[in-house]
Amino acid sequence: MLTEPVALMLLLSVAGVVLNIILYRLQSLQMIVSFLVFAAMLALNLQLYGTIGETLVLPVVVFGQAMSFAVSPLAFYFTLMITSITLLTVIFSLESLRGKACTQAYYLWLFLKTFGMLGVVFAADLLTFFLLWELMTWGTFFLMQQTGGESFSPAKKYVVYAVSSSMLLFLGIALIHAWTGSFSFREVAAAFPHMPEGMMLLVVLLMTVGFAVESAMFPLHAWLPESYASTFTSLTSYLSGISTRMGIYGLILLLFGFVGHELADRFQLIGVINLRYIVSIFGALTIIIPTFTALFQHDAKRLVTWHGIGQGGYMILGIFSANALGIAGGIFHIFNYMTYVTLILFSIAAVEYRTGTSNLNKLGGLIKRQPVAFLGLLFGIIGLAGIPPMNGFVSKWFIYKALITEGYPFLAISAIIGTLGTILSVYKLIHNIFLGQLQPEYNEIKEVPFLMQLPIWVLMLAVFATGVFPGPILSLIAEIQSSFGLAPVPYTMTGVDPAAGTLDMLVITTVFIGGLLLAWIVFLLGHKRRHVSQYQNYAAGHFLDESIPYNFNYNFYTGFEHIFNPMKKKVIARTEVAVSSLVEAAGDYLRRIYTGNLATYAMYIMAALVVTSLFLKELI
Amino acid sequence: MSTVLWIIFYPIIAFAIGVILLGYGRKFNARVQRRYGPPIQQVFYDILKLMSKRTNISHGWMHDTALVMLLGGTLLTLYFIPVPGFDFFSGYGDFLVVMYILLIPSLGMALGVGETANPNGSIGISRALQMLAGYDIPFALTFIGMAILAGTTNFSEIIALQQAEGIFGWGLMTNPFLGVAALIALHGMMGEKPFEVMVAPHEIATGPMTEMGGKYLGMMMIQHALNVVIELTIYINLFLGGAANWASYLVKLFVLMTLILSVNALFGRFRVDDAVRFMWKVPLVLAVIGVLIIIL
Amino acid sequence: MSEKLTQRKAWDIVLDKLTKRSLWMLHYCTGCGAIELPPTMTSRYDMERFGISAMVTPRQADILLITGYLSVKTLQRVILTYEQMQAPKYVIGFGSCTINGGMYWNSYATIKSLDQYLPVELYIAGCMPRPEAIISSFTELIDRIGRGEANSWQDYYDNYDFYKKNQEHVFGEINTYVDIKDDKVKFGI
Amino acid sequence: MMIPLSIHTILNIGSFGLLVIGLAIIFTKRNLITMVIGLNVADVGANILLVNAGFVKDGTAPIFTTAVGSAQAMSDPVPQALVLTSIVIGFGITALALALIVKLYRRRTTLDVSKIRGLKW
Amino acid sequence: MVNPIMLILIPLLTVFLINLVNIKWPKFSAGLSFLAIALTTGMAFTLLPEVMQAPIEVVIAGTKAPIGINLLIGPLGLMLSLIILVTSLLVSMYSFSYISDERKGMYSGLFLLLIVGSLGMVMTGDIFNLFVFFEILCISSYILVAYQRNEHSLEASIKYLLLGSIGSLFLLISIAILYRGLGTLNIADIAARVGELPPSTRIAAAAFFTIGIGVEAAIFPLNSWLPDAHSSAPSSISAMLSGFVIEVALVVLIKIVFSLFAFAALFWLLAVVGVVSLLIGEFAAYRQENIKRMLAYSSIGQVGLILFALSLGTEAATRAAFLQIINHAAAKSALFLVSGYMIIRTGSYQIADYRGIARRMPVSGFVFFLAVLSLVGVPPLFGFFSKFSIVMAAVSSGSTGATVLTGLVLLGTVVEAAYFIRVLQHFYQREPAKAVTAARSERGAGAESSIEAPIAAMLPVLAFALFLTGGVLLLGSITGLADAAVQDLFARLVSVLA
Repeated sequence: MLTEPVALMLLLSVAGVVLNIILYRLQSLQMIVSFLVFAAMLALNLQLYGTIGETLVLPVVVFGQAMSFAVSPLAFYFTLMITSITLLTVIFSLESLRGKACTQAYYLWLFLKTFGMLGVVFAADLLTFFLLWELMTWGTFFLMQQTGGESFSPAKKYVVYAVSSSMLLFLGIALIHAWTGSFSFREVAAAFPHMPEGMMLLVVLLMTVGFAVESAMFPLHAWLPESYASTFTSLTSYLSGISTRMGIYGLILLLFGFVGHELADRFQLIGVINLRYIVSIFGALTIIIPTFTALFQHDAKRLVTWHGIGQGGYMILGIFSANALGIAGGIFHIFNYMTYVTLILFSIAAVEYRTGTSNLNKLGGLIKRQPVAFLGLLFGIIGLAGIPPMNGFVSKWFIYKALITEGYPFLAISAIIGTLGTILSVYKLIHNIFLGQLQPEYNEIKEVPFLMQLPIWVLMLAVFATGVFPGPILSLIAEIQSSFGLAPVPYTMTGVDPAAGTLDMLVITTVFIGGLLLAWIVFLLGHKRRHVSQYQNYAAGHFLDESIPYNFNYNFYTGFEHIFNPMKKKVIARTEVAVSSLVEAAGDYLRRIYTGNLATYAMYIMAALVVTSLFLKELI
Repeated sequence: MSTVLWIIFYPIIAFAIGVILLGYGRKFNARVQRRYGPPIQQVFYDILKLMSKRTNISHGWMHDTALVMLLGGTLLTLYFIPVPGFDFFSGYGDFLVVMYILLIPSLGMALGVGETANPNGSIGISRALQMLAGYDIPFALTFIGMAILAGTTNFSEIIALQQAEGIFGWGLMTNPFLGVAALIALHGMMGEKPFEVMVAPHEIATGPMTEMGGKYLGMMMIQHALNVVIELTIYINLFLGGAANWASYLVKLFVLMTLILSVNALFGRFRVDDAVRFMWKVPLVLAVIGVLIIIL
Repeated sequence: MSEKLTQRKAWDIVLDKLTKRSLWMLHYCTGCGAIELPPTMTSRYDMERFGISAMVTPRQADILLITGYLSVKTLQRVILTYEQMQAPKYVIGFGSCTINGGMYWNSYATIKSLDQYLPVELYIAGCMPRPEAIISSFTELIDRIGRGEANSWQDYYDNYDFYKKNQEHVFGEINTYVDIKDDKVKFGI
Repeated sequence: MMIPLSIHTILNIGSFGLLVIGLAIIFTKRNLITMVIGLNVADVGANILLVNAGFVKDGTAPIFTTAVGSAQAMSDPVPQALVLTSIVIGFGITALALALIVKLYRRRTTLDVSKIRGLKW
Repeated sequence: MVNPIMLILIPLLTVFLINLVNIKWPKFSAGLSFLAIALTTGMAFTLLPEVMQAPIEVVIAGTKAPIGINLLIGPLGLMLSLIILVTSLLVSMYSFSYISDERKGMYSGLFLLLIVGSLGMVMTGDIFNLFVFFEILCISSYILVAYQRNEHSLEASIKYLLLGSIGSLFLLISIAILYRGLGTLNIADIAARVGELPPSTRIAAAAFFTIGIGVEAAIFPLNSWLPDAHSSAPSSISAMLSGFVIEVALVVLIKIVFSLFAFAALFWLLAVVGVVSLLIGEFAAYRQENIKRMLAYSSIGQVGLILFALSLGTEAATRAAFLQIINHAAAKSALFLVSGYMIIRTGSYQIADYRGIARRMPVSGFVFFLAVLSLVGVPPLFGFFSKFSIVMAAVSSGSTGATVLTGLVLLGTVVEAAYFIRVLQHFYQREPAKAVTAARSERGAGAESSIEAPIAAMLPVLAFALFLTGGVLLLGSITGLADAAVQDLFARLVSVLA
């Protein structure tokens, strides 16, 4: 039993934790061991495909429930992402974190977090799921504060959000257990429709909100940007690439695994407005508001993390669209998002590795010094913005198409608005880092070492290849859909079946390449060109040199700031402040009960006596 | 065989039409200002001159690549929009695809301009992108509205549906709100006054084109010529019933161009935030009304 | 000059015939003469008839129109601007000031003859010249291009040392980040 | 009308009275020593209540001597034993309290509980 | 076969012995008390298999119940005894180095008396004996709270003493009422005949009893002495007081309520009061700057949680409450013990002065971290399982009220996590506080050197930490014991009076 890939993967991640504790002081050994273990896990993960449908029951019985794990297509899909992205993160960190202080615990928490995520994904009963879910969220918390100092306060914010969400899930799971008498997914799913309507709604609400916090759905997203942006950039990519998406995993599980579409539509409020639609509206807000917030960020990492929130909205829109294409798009978008956001953040990390900053107002012109990072970022942002031929476009197209087919024009337009906002902010990102004038202090920097380039190249390939040939991933998604009893997406190797829609990425890419060739010929028709210094530049006759900052990147979208500034009410931030001051005030007032005056204390005792007697007398 | 011939010659035909349209635009403008104006083929001379410049400067490889991306992306878009006699690719990518491949040229240009390291260029791009967000939202909403109305996102099918019912089947007739909204958005998309703040020669030295000279500017002008055709054709396909033959296609092109030029000739320039506000107030509200009419 | 004229290939001749119809002008308004340009552009004289239109950056321009006297300081800018233009490019001296200093002949701060510093294709005499004169000079330029004679810009590449010496004589060394001699080799001028 | 007052009733009333008085002292007085006295008074009340629980009317001392007949006629001895323990405990607590008060008084020079509020909230 | 009475007798006799030894060789008193506790602990463990079979009844002075005084040690009593003994064993080990002044003998004696009182309370089958042991427990803890003899500890001790005495008084009144009505002191006997009492008498007895013992069990609003006493006592004593004393009182209260006063209304009252107590404790702790006060308020919260679980009155909830008692004993003791040396090293109680301390006291910091996570309920630590089972049991009880209260409990957990994490992050900050930089251990000098507590003090703390992490592996046997204790408790519950 222990030779099954599932068991081996879980064991390996635990072994990683243990090994890292043992090797706490030996950083280089830690690195090598972690790399080897994660590589082994990826290899095992590939074998996992053959074992889909098998279950593993551990001999550990807690509260009458043996901890059980199962390999479903969805689990395979997620573990594939988890292990591959973790391996890439480790490879990237090998170089980027070498010799940095306070990284002893880095791999430790990475393993713990990976263990938690794998466990959550494999879990076949709610108890295992919740236990590992908790472990995972705490793993996230520890990963967030690897850089110390400034990362502590946002990490604390995360804990408050995460613990709140866990508690909601906890209550939901407890209620499910109380009403169905079981933890096992299968039995719960079977018994779920027989719960009373009100209880069902309560459970669904509790769990949806719980998962919404973890997937950073508006308006519960405020914990994410700061906390992700203040840790190491390689971790920012890991966290926003896959960690946030565990919330989406939970939502998929809840919606398709337990509730099912028919049931979800039963919660009608007014006409078409059912629970699904309400969640979708929040999904749409999740797209628009964070995306436009990202527009005005001055830090590359923070900008990308805001997009991390926004992209989650697409997944929610897709998954909740009740359309085979849309669901497939939503699930596919998780993978795509992971590839390109990791790519973007690795590129930013490469820049940060050399320049030591990710402040968008201080960089510029690095394309001449770090072309690989530039290419990585370019591929990444094309994916993020959802422009063909990168993979982000394919999944977004599925979602738009599904929303239009289902007749939700306003959800569809919000998805498109999000895309436009994304284009604006990613252009700012690439422009302020790589384009414009090179700052004199970065004149001498070099491209990052090969080990850091490798993940960037791999991800570039992935972003492009899955964009042109989405078929292999879509086949997996079709399996996932079938496993939940949904209609599978009608896919072909390069797009969708013509009966369901018009998309053939291979043709588009071929025509695009043809167009590029034609344009290249036109370009060659002209005379030679000469690369000139950046200081040979039009400045209305002014002589430029190094001492003159001749760059436009501060307040890049001034016009929009004029439009949006009056709208920035900071409702969420103010609510957070209000809640925290409420807790503080409550604490302050409640502790005044303990006045320090003995006479008052004595009165409390007397009062308690009287109240107890009266209460007992009245109620007996 | 004719397919191959079309594929080879279609860009050239479209380019010729674009050049004529642009020249017509300049002539039209001159006549409004009571000038004689340049010859109608003037744009062709300009492009030829720019392409034949003896020296060219570039600020780096992205600057070069950008132009290729700009023109290549435009050619890609061109192929995916059906015109009479040419409808080979619309079965592989619907107008959702077109909407996004339309962004490739913008992105390419933005990247290249960024590398020229000229603040005027960056400001121009910043404005262009803000304008993009301004006009594309109402435009996309009209797209979606038409798609829901037609029950398909495929260009050819939409054209076929409109043509089936004659002039009263045109999108502009069946849903005038969407048609008008899209027309205003189209105006912004063409970058004509009052929405030409991204170029604004008098304040930011033609913005994106500041550092573009010689063949770089030439390629941008070629792209511009093609783009005019693309944008007008999209509108024709969605709202003016497509075109059954080349004659009606050309008539529609010139009528639409004239409409836009007449507005262009009369206006000054909006500031970018005003332009965006306008776009989000008038056409967007019209589009929302149009969509509400469709879904309710 | 006539040598080069005969060297034109057939393709070049055709090209010259066509491209002469498109001349973009960057007018450097240093003196009072600039006031004559608006009438030249607008409906009375309408220079766009000839395909001539005003441009704002040197990258796009073919003609550098110097409208008036040049002080030592503005000359530096003019040279920078000129070097940023793409060949073929034509300098037109506008008014007496560019020819011999005009009314500023005695000034310590202006230069007298523009062709010491830049290769001037045409001068327009007068203080100041009327739009008719400007149009006339433009048509002359167009004709010359058509004939393949407007090759003054090559002189700057050929005799760069001469111009450089005169420039440095006036204001010392400036850095325009343009290497004319290398350009000559690179672009084969 | 005369109410026949048995010793039992008097003790009962007395014990409750002492309890109430003692508690009233504790709850109303601010002086620590007074509060300890109140505690003692209440303690006495509780003790009397307890010892009174073993009251047998006309009972004898619970000592098996030859003169006595049945055990039923004796007072219940258990409460008396309990009260002894209780008194000892009360004594201990009082002594401890007073010792602590002395120590505290040396440091704070006050016995007013509303002023001894070094620890609060 | 060990006579259970030895569990009480050995420590009690050692107290006298220590007082004798202390005259000549004060050094040995601590060792002596440690040995006594170790011996007792060993004996308690040997009793385990037997008690699991059937409760042992010990007859004292040759008279059988209901007339004679007896000890009744069932699984419940033994489980609590084990908690008491193991905790005190580790704490006494910690005290070797922690209590370094010349009054060691007195400390050790009182320490043992505290244990005697607690053990007696859980083992006795006689309600007046309960009172006597209760008083032993109280008096020894009053003195121990005042042990440091400074202003704060004296004040705390006085407050504790007066409030505790009022509680004892009420307890005595309750006993008197019961004895008047039934003429017996044996709990089992009373339980059998409690129906004979008129309802008003029963209510009075219940009210006085609940309030009386509630003072020691730190039920809101009777817990006003707790933050003062727990924060002013020596840390080792705080660990004991928080670790098991409150819980012992609480379990005894619930035991008596189960046997004698099983009113549904009382259960509900206690459940609500438990949740209120939890919320007040957590919210008040949120605003504390003094580390020991914060831990004390957290104890109020935890006790509220335990009370809530106990008064739900279902077997699952009670079992969960026992698990939580175990978790709290280990975690809170560890926290108090760790903070004890932090206070010694930095000379400050303020959390602000501990910034970056975990880098100079790594083991302490790590244990603090584990204990905090266990209290908050993070898997795979022990606390997760106890909290999990409480919530599961509460929700499974099926009533809407319990579910709502569970929601409030979970809210309390969020607040708890928030303030504990704040402290933890403070410990792990990069830039140390002035007090931390200035701190010196008795061994080495220098700002960079470790100022970790001595090994003798760290071993027990590590043992607690080990239990919190490895306790999960023992979960099966612990649950088994807890199950037996639940059966023991529920055997006393005849029927709940609606």
